[in-house]
Amino acid sequence: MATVVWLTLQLAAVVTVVLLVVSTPIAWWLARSKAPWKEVVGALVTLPLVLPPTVLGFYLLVAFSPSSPLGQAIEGVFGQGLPFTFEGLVVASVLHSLPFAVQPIRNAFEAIGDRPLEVAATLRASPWAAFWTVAVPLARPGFLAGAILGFAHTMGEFGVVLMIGGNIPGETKVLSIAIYDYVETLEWDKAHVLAAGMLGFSFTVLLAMRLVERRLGWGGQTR
Amino acid sequence: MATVVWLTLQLAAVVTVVLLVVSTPIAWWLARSKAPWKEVVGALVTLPLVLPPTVLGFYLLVAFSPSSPLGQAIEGVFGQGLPFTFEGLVVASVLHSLPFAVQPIRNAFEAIGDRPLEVAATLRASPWAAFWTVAVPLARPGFLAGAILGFAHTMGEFGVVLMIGGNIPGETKVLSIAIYDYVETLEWDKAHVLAAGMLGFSFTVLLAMRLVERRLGWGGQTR
Amino acid sequence: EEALIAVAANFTAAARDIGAAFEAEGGHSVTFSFGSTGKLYAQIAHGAPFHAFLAADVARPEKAEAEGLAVSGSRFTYALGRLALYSPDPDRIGTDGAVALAADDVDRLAIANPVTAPYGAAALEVLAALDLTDALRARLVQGDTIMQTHQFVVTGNVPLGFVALAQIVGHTDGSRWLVPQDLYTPLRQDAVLLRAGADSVAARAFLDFLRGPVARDIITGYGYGLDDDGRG
Amino acid sequence: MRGETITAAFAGRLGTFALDARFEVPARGVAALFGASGCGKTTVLRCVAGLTRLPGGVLRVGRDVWQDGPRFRAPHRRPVGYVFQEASLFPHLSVTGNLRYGLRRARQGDDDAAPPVAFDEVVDLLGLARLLARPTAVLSGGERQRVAIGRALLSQPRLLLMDEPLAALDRPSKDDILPYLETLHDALAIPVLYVSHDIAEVERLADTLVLMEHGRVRAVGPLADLLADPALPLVRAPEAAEVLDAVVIDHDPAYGLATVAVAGGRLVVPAEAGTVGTHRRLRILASDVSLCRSPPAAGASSILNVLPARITGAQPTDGHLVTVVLALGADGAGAPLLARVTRKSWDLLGLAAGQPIHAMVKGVALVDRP
Amino acid sequence: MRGETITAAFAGRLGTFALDARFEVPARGVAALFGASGCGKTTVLRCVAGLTRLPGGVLRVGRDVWQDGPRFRAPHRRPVGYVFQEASLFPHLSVTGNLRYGLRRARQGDDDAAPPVAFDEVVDLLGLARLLARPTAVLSGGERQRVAIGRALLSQPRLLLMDEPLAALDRPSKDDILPYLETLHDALAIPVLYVSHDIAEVERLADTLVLMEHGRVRAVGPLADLLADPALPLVRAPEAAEVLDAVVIDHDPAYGLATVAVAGGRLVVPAEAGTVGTHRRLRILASDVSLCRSPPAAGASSILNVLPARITGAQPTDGHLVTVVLALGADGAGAPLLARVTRKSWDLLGLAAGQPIHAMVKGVALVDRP
Ligand SMILES: Nc1ncnc2c1ncn2[C@@H]1O[C@H](COP(=O)(O)OP(=O)(O)OP(=O)(O)O)[C@@H](O)[C@H]1O
Ligand SMILES: Nc1ncnc2c1ncn2[C@@H]1O[C@H](COP(=O)(O)OP(=O)(O)OP(=O)(O)O)[C@@H](O)[C@H]1O
Ligand code: MOO
Ligand SMILES: [Mg+2]
Ligand SMILES: [Mg+2]
Repeated sequence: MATVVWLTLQLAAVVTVVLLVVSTPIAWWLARSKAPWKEVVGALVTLPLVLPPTVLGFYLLVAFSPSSPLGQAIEGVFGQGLPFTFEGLVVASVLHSLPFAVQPIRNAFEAIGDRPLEVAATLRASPWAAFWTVAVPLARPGFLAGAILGFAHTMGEFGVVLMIGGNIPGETKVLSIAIYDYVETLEWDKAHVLAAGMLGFSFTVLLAMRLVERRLGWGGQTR
Repeated sequence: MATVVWLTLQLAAVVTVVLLVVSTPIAWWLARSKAPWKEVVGALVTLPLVLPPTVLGFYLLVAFSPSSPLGQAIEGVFGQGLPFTFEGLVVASVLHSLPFAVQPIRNAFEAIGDRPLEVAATLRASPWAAFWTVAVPLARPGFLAGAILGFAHTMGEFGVVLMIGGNIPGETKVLSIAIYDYVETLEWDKAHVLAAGMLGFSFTVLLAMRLVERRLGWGGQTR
Repeated sequence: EEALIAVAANFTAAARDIGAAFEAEGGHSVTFSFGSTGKLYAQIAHGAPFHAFLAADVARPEKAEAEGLAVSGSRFTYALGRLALYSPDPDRIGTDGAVALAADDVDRLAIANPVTAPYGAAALEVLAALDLTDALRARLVQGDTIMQTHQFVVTGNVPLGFVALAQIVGHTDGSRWLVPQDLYTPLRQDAVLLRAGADSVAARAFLDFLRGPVARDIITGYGYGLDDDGRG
Repeated sequence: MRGETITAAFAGRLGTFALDARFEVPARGVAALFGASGCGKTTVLRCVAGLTRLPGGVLRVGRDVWQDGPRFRAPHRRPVGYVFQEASLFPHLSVTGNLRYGLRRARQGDDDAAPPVAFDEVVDLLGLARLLARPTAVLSGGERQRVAIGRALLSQPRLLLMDEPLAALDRPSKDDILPYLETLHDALAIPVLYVSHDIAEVERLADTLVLMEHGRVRAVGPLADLLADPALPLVRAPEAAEVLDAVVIDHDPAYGLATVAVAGGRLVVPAEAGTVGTHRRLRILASDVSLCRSPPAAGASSILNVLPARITGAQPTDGHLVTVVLALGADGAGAPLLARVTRKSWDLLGLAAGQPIHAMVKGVALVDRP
Repeated sequence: MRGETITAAFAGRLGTFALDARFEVPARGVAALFGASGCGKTTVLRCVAGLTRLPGGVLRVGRDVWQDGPRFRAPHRRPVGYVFQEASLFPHLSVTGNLRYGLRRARQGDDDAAPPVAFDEVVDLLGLARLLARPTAVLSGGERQRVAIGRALLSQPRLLLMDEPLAALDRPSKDDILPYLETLHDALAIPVLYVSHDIAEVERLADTLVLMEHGRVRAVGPLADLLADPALPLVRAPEAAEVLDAVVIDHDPAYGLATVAVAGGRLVVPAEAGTVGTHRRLRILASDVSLCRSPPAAGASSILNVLPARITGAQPTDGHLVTVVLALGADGAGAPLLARVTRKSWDLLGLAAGQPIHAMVKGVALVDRP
């Protein structure tokens, strides 16, 4: 069980981080671009959520399988395929949770408006510098919301994980699947204990995220 | 299949609407309250996401069963229980997708700041009026994000739906389950067709939501 | 050496016991990956590293064999599923389940999804044989797996349900009716050695163990039947 | 609200800032809050509007108690019109939407009566007609501020709170808007609490002055008294001035000049026709008043106004200037007046307190409208 | 940039607003953009900073081309310091964070040299010391604006763009900051484009005036020329004034008075010691100048300055006033000066263009710092 817990934590942590990293440029582009077709991209980014997780997992499996061109390319580059590996779980979870991070971060970027970035430019900050020193700090509530949703969803969702990961103990078997297994095999007591533990832990993490953000925060609104 | 599609649309539509309705007061309270324990509530609201959908569905099943006090109360009031009914699907889906709506709406409410509400108060708007005429319109991007995520997630997620709904054709069998069934029974061609249709439709809805919002929108930022 | 075995979800508990006994014999270890038969097959078809596949039906191992995903000739029936009608209410089911099924107050009846789960298909056959299909069709509630079906019943949301005997064999509560085998096609569950496990000594050893007496005791202990004319 | 007052007492801490502001001003006319940046003016307005709530605060407006101990009237129940220091327009509404926001609610009370402040009138006065359909995001700074003023006026307030409402406006706009504000408080008897850094604006508009320093009220009283109080820093300011209440007693239509009487003297000032008998406000800058021992010969100077007065005090200003406080009239029994002369002139003319003197007034102007 | 110019030509539409602003001003000293609310001042500054890009625009600053046809230098590569009309502080940074934001980047270029505009100096001058640790959300309006000014200055600009930087400030703060701005453009040769609605501020600070009307440049030229141009509306403004270049030729330490020479006459004005030989700027309000045919007897009046001059023109103002344009000197060959008299005085004294006259100047002040 220790490995399951450890694996779950690793997965949730890695996915949350990767999610924020991947979502940020997408959200930024969606927020700032003037391209008329950007909403098309915006809708596309949301689509992974529309497919049932198992079905999405299935298609990822097909896409990444050693017999597909993509799968072969990945195996060529990284020396191993994605399905049934931890890396595969991460990729699939990130893809599946992408909309949860992109939406709030995009909204936060949009809420900033042009002015702070204009000010930064007049203070000699390059667009790159302004992005890091102004846009990202000001969009922090969006990052937090993205992280919260991404973390919680990764903890709980297992349809994709089950499909692409294959539920292999020590490698791709995560807590949510373990609880599911216990429920399915009528070992409800164990399921209750695990579920309670998972809820308690997640609660602590979610609360901590918020409180840390508050601490860092710039304390309230303009008068 | 027509009934499945129709049911799915109904469910997604109803859940999205109910989700916005239920999330709004919660998000408002989380955004405005000064209570030190509000973040506890914030974290609690996110917890439904942490449990695997099937497991959440299982616990809901236990909670709503005719033998539980809650289930008896519901049956007493509404004349029927929730499990295996459309209403049950709605309740479970709303509960499960709640964090997706609460987070972005809360962020949007927080981004408004105090000033517009202060202005409204000095213009004789009661807190209730100010909420509707100022806070809600200004938080529109958050509502949109919540609606997008809630809609997409309801279209796709079926763990909870399957558990609480019982997969009854014409009553609780939705599209995601149908696709899932095809994948499981190796009828992949049919799964492909359904999945493509579902993606296409959802894409259209998501794009339309964004574009309508833009139309209604107040066009850009302050200079 | 370690064997990685994909196991249909309904066989989870039994597989764990068998695995423990297998490892106790020494030499090899075994790791299980549980899932629905359909999902496991999809994974196997797309490169899953499983050495062997314990399915809940015959069709998918057969298909695996036919498509070259499995070592041909390695397939055998390791268990026969037994269908039971179950109610948590000790008085609801008497000696003849058909009576309980025909009762007026059966507002809902749980079965597994007949499309994806063999137990569900079997349940429909039973209803047809008892001539209750029309009477009960509108009241059917489908669990996606036989496990969900069981949960519908034990949580009290559905008064009666067709479950696997394996699920209730250890419990004495409620009332049950062991459905006579002549009312449905036997629920053969086949195992097969997969291509990835073709060279695995451990996987071959586990499949052999599965056919052996220790495993057979465990299997029957969980309420499964054995395929007496099987090739095991 | 004639004879009634606005009584305020707000004390408390905001971060490191300590506020302890207590004042009583007539609930009629304009009371100006004047003081350095950061002295607490905005904070006081916010307390009056109920946006900041300091426990223990007291606020009475006429007969109504808005705050006192546990009693606290919610902001939206206080009939104030608040022009914030930053325009704070609603970004989701057009200019019209912003203007009508308060109007709609104000009308709900008594919907048959036409509101005293009419939409078209305000739009006209503030030059908003061609902006009405615009989103607020594209407005210029001054346009934004005018919309904010209009919005506050249209909410039909019974007390106006204005935080530097004219700061971003050009001079002609100010000159259009100021008289209108005067009408409002005269005709509609809407009292105004007015924050401004522009003493000229204050001298033109205010009846009462609330002088603030570091969160406290340094002095409060009628404008004219405080302007000429040598104990206060106002007399030393570069633009020190005095305001006088004048009665128009004659008007010369040929030159557009009126003769007005103030306590202790008469002056000739540019004025509109048809105002004989009315009370007007005169503003005379200290730097516009020079002193001479004897009046110059008639017709020798373009200065029309030479008034006998008596020196009542003097304040050295800036090292080489002296601000002289005068009392008009040969007997020194009239209204106060300020004169600014160089120390050299002071010495050359041998001036001293108590002396009779002639004040030559250049550039006197009526600052209110008829 | 001595002798070099800033050449700007921006034309285009923003919504319903048509901009067509072309001007050339020296790339040294202060050029004031002056005009009514909504005439396009902010838009011009934004174009100069590169924040608004109008195709076809041209902008040359000294030898550098910032915009011309396809060439467009990105905003962050333009060494401007921009004080926005609204303070626009970064809400996520403290006051210090805001101030250091530009400083850090400016230093990156040449990190060994101390920056010409030093942190402590700016903090000190703007009175920001006790605000440094505060979040910007709790600052008062004036505090916010001072931080914004400091932030722009600390970015070590080579061109300052200031959009009503002092609008929310009290008079003492203005009096502290204005001289500093003067030092900046004098000592560091940083040219400034300065938007203000306060003509007094412009008269004090500006060398060049860009007069805007409805998106166009109505006139551009040296401040003194435009102030006394009867064709422009400035002479009719209530606070019409003229600025004069004066050389200090003597100083009387006893009274703190200096004798200064302007083209066509001498005046006595309050001044600091030790400035003999320097050029200073005098500002004389039209309303501070009265006219008389013959000078009053010495010692009879507190008015120290009586200058012979000649009437070169007159503009009726407001119906009953006349703004008289004078040329100093008995021969009328000196600097221009404005006098405001009533039409009655004009007639009584029998004034007419070409006549010799004496200008009695009350309230003249040096408006720059030594
Ligand atoms: N919540 C707060 N926390 C800390 N300091 C505050 C808070 N609110 C106001 N202050 C401080 O209180 C002082 C008074 O602020 P206020 O806005 O009332 O000044 P003001 O008189 O309106 O100044 P200005 O003319 O510059 O607008 C300022 O120094 C400000 O920084
Ligand atoms: N993007 C835009 N769309 C439409 N109108 C615009 C836009 N930007 C500016 N305007 C209009 O152009 C005019 C000039 O604006 P600008 O901000 O330059 O004025 P300003 O001279 O700075 O005025 P103020 O002194 O009031 O700040 C205003 O009427 C403004 O409403
Ligand atoms: O064991 Mo199954 O494949 O879930 O019915
Ligand atoms: Mg203020
Ligand atoms: Mg502007």
